[in-house]
Amino acid sequence: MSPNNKPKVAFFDFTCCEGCQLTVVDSLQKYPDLLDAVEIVQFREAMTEKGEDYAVAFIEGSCSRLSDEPRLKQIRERAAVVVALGTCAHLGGVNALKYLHPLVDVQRYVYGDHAEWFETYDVRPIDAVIPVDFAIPGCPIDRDEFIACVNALLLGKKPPIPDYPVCVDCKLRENVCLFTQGKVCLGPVTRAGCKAICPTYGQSCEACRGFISNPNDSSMRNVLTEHGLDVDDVTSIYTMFTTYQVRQKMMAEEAKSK
Amino acid sequence: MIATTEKSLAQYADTENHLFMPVAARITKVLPLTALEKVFTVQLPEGLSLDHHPGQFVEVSLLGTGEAPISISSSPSRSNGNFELCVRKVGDVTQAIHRLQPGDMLGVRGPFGRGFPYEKFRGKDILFAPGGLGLAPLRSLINQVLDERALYGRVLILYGARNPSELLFKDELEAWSKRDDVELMLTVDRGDESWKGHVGVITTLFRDVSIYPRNTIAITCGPPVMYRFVLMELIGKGISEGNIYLSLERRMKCGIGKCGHCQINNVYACQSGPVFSYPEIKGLEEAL
Amino acid sequence: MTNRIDVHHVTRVEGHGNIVVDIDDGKIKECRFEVIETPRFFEAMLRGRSYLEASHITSRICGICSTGHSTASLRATEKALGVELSEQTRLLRKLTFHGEILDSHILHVYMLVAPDFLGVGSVIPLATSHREVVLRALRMKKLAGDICVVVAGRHTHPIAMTVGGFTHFPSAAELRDLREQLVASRVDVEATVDLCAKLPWPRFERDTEYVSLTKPDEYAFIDGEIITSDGYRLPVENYKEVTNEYLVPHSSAKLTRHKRDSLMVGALARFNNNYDQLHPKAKNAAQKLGIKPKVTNPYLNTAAQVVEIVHCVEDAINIIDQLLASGIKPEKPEPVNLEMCGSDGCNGVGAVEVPRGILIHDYWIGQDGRLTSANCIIPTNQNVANLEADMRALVPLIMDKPIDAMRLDLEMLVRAYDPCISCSVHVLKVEKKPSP
Amino acid sequence: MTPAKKTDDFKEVAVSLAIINKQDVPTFVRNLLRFYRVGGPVETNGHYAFNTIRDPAELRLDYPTTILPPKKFLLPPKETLFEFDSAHEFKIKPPRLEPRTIIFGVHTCDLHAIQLLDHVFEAGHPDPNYNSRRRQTLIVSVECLSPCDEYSFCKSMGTLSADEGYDLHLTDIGDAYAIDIGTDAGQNLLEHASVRSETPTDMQRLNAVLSEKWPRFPYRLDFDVSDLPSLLSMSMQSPLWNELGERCLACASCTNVCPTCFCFDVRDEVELNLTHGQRSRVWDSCQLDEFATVTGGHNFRKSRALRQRHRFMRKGKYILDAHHHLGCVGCGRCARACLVNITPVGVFNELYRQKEVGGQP
Ligand SMILES: Cc1cc2nc3c(=O)[nH]c(=O)nc-3n(C[C@H](O)[C@H](O)[C@H](O)COP(=O)(O)OP(=O)(O)OC[C@H]3O[C@@H](n4cnc5c(N)ncnc54)[C@H](O)[C@@H]3O)c2cc1C
Ligand code: SF4
Ligand code: SF4
Ligand code: SF4
Repeated sequence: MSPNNKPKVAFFDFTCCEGCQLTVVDSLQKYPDLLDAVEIVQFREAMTEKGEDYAVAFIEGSCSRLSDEPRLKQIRERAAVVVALGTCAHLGGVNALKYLHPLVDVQRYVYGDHAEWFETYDVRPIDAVIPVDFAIPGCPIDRDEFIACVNALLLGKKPPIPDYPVCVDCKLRENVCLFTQGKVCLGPVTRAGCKAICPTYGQSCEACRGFISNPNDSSMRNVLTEHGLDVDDVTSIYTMFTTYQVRQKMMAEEAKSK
Repeated sequence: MIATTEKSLAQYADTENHLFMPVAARITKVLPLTALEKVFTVQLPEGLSLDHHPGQFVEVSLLGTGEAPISISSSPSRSNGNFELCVRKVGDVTQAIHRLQPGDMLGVRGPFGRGFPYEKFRGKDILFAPGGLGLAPLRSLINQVLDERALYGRVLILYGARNPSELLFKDELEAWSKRDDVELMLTVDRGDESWKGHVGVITTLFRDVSIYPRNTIAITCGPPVMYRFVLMELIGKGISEGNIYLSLERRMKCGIGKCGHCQINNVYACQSGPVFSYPEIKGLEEAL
Repeated sequence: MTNRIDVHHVTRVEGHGNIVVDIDDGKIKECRFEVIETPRFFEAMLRGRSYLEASHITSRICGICSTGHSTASLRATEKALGVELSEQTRLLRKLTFHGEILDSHILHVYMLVAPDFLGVGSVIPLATSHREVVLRALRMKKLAGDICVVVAGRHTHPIAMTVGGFTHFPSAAELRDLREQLVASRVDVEATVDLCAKLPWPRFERDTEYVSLTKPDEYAFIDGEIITSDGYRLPVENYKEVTNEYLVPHSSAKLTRHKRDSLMVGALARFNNNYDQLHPKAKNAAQKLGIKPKVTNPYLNTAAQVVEIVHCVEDAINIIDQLLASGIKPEKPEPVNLEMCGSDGCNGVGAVEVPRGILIHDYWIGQDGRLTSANCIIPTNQNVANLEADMRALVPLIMDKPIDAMRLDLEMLVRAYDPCISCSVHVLKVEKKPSP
Repeated sequence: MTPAKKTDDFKEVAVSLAIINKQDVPTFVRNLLRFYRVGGPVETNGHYAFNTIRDPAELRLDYPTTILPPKKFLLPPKETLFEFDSAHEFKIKPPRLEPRTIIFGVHTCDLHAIQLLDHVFEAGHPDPNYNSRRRQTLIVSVECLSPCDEYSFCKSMGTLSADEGYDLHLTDIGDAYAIDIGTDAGQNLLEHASVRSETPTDMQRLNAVLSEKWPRFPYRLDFDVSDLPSLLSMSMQSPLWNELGERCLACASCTNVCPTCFCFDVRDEVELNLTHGQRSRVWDSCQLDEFATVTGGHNFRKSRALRQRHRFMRKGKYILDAHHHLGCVGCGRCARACLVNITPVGVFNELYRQKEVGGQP
């Protein structure tokens, strides 16, 4: 805590679109008190000042190269609390989609013959590099949930990230289920907290917030197939944001079967 | 707002539409027991009394943090206008309670649930078998019984904890062990250098006790895994099922039989329990 | 005198960039702007994904212009698959696009540029010293965001936009409410113009080739042709003639050039090329700000953004009026016909003007509805070479200043370009492959 | 118009009736809007929801069913239990009183559900929050003349009609509604309406409508509903629960849309200044992992199979035992909402079949 008793917080970004930091800036529209509740000492997207003394570090973005690791470790050493902000930091997010193709192939495809100029390695969520105290999920994060998490930090509580599926919120919003409109949806296995915003706006939930801790995957897959998806489609929808997790799981299963 | 003549907290809540609104009570004393547990002595505002039964619980809250059901650990016989809560720090509310100091306020609702029908125990031998934090609710009854000691037969306490440092109320254990009208046996799952006593899970204590089953009431409370094993021992000793009482833990939100979390099949633990006689729950699939 | 200016991780820009200027004995040895954002390989990630997912994936290229990426992506797909859009879809797309332009420009003007003129490091101290200004910025930004929320669900990573139309429609009540707020915001818009009219823009002129989209009937944001201030005009499908992407080792972004060594895209280019089509109120604002085409001072890119703020607010009001007049219909998205693709797959190029300039998505889609190749050209890349040229021209003029002042001038120049670096490291595929 | 039946006078059997022409309903509602918050079925995005009515034209009394039941006006998905001004000093304020409300257009299944809720919240410790809201609420129900869709099974559950629980009850008799006046409060509402006394033709039409409607509704349970509690008590060990557990997604849609589910969670929220805030209750579901989990991770209903069993036991037995009303009113909402086709009719009939085949389910 700083002398004025406000916790010092810092924001850092790695490989991402910076939409989550932008959402933090936008949260000020509804919660101007945020600036009175915490002291922001570093936020590259919005400020020049750089303080290196902080208690809470919000990290946005995935780790996508070896040279990012020391910086992450340094943040971990300095901060009492490290929060993964948004899907890229939390799960790897869309950045991990490139796993679907072998890495070298991807590099060549984009950089042609100069691939070796640009360092990259298997994209990973932040907690694959340093211990993370908790994650605020979402691509992008939900501003109300972000504030609720800051609030919990101030109170010394666990952040109020739900462990129930998106369908709960979707029903409370009285949406017509997408499955009855001839579409598909990952709501039943995805962690809620986004107010079921995608189904509410007529699009399938793509699991940007990751899965609940105890999803019924096989039943979900059956439902998707019954609604006309083939195996490729199911893989496709399951991997939009969670390629890293799906791949980890596959590798673990492979290792187990050996 | 609060009447000057003494009124029970429960009456107050009912008449003032205060069912969900906690009454602010003051902490007068904080006594650390172990690394995880502390005992808080709490005083209700003037004019209100708790009027509880041993085995009942209160909903304790900190505004902004939340609410948690906590057993009343002191006995009605020692109320003195105060009551005691033994709180283990495990999550949001309990951690926040642990940060409180004497003089701080704490929200209280209750007392809730059905306690022990201890009037019925009079003239009987009583065997207490608490495990771990299970001593907190049983202590209320133990001290009640000890304060009217003459009304009961033998008092046996078989108490088990995971290791010596997790034994609760060590001072009282010490005092009980010195009384010749209390038979206290302690055990720990894992001992340490200084531990000279019994080592093993609580059920291993039963081998060494002889009781007169027809006149014995047995009472147990502890972690979920414990009940089945203790019950086997008790029934093995010949204690009739109707003389066995258990205090059960469940998730709870309201304390008044509405929120649904504490349901054991068709029974609300917060209303019909947390204290049950064994026959009452024997037919309930979800009880143990 | 030896001076080296190394600004690592330029702040108050979207994404990561370094400025490196090395001056030895009054001579410039080095002068570069390095894009150091981690490469992201979006084009490669798109391969094999369904055409329906493309806009959801590419919106994640950039949180600031995600509506722009979505729109460019949808246009590429729609052109490839021959999808015709309804008038309502066009209007709704334009409306939410305006929301994003406003959001981004307001962020840039108030939170990223204004602190420089007010001598502070960020908008945070302004919250105390210039509370009214900050509140106004937040108010305007909220309205911009609300436009996107009403039309597409959210600004960053819009939801309701899909190939051929929308999956959700605003109600008339929501639109009326937006309109009211837009009308009320004219006061804030005017205050913004007045504030910027007073700012002491640094003096610096360097002519370059200004490149933008253009349309016969409106100030172009979505679709149109490519036009340059040097008199070239070409269909967007020929974008490569203009962009000529090339790689340099110090930057993970790809650079572009046309006929000259560099070119400039963005608000200033649009202003220079399409001035006539601005809303009359926007032209008035330009007059107040003291700019008219052709503006060759890159610092004035920010002033051109202010002009566009006026234009977008007024045009948004017009669009809402049109939508309300015809009534919102819950149209099903236009169907696609994958058969059309043939065995070679089909190709479409979507071009839009995002806040920072022309954005192009170029897709090949196979008969199975999956992308076989993709190419994205991002505006910041197009500007990097121009920015470096500006820096080389500027440094001799400011060489005598103390190093801190020099650094500030250079940082301000970078910020004037409003570079969106996270976008720019998308990276391009060198050649187009028809599907096998 | 015959005089209103007195709520406290059980002997009087004469039904008090009035007739309102359909074209006069909007004016009635408009008049009510001056004094009440009116909730009723409106069309939103191609389906129906009970919403607060702003314009009488929105009210759609011919709606088939809604995703959420009208319960949301009495037990809102999120409800303030109390507010506090200073967390440390325990300055607590009771929740703000909500406006007087009329729920318009309640189907009889939902009416039965509300009667159950009334009992639940009155029994034992009366719930001050529910009760104060309930006292502020009047109910105008409508008679169902054809099934909502293939999912409803109200006839099997005995909820296809209701003779109490409403203040006014409307039956569509063509170009008018016959209004059954249930209470004095209902009678008073009619002061805002232009109604007339019933004519013999009205009565004929009413009788015809009411007798013609029954055959339109199928019985969907294969046994009589009075056997449901005993069937369930014999079914604790049925293999069906495990089958359901494998399919169930534990998405809680079934309980969230149910008019009789009332379990809740309690949460505290506080503003960033950490002083002002509120404690609220929010709908919870026994189908979710956390529902019966205590700190330390022990879950008393860990498997989805046990949770489904608990749900159906509550619906068909536990709630009846405790509150004298069945916990399922046959509205079919959960069946409509379930992605893996777990439905009360399917489950109950399967248990019955197992019992018939095996003697024991
Ligand atoms: C009848 C009864 C008596 C109890 N007596 C005591 C006691 O004397 N001393 C003591 O330390 N603990 C006691 N407990 C357990 C205590 O209630 C929980 O440890 C406490 O609720 C955890 O809350 P938390 O906020 O600290 O933890 P978190 O993990 O943050 O809990 C989150 C929420 O889950 C619910 N919850 C989690 N675990 C339990 C639980 N075991 N019981 C009820 N709700 C739970 C609560 O609603 C809580 O608010 C008792 C529980 C019951 C049911
Ligand atoms: S639309 Fe998706 S989130 Fe909503 S209920 Fe259906 S499956 Fe669940
Ligand atoms: S609905 Fe699904 S994809 Fe959409 S924001 Fe929520 S979790 Fe993410
Ligand atoms: S269990 Fe299903 S059918 Fe029965 S009342 Fe609830 S939602 Fe309706």
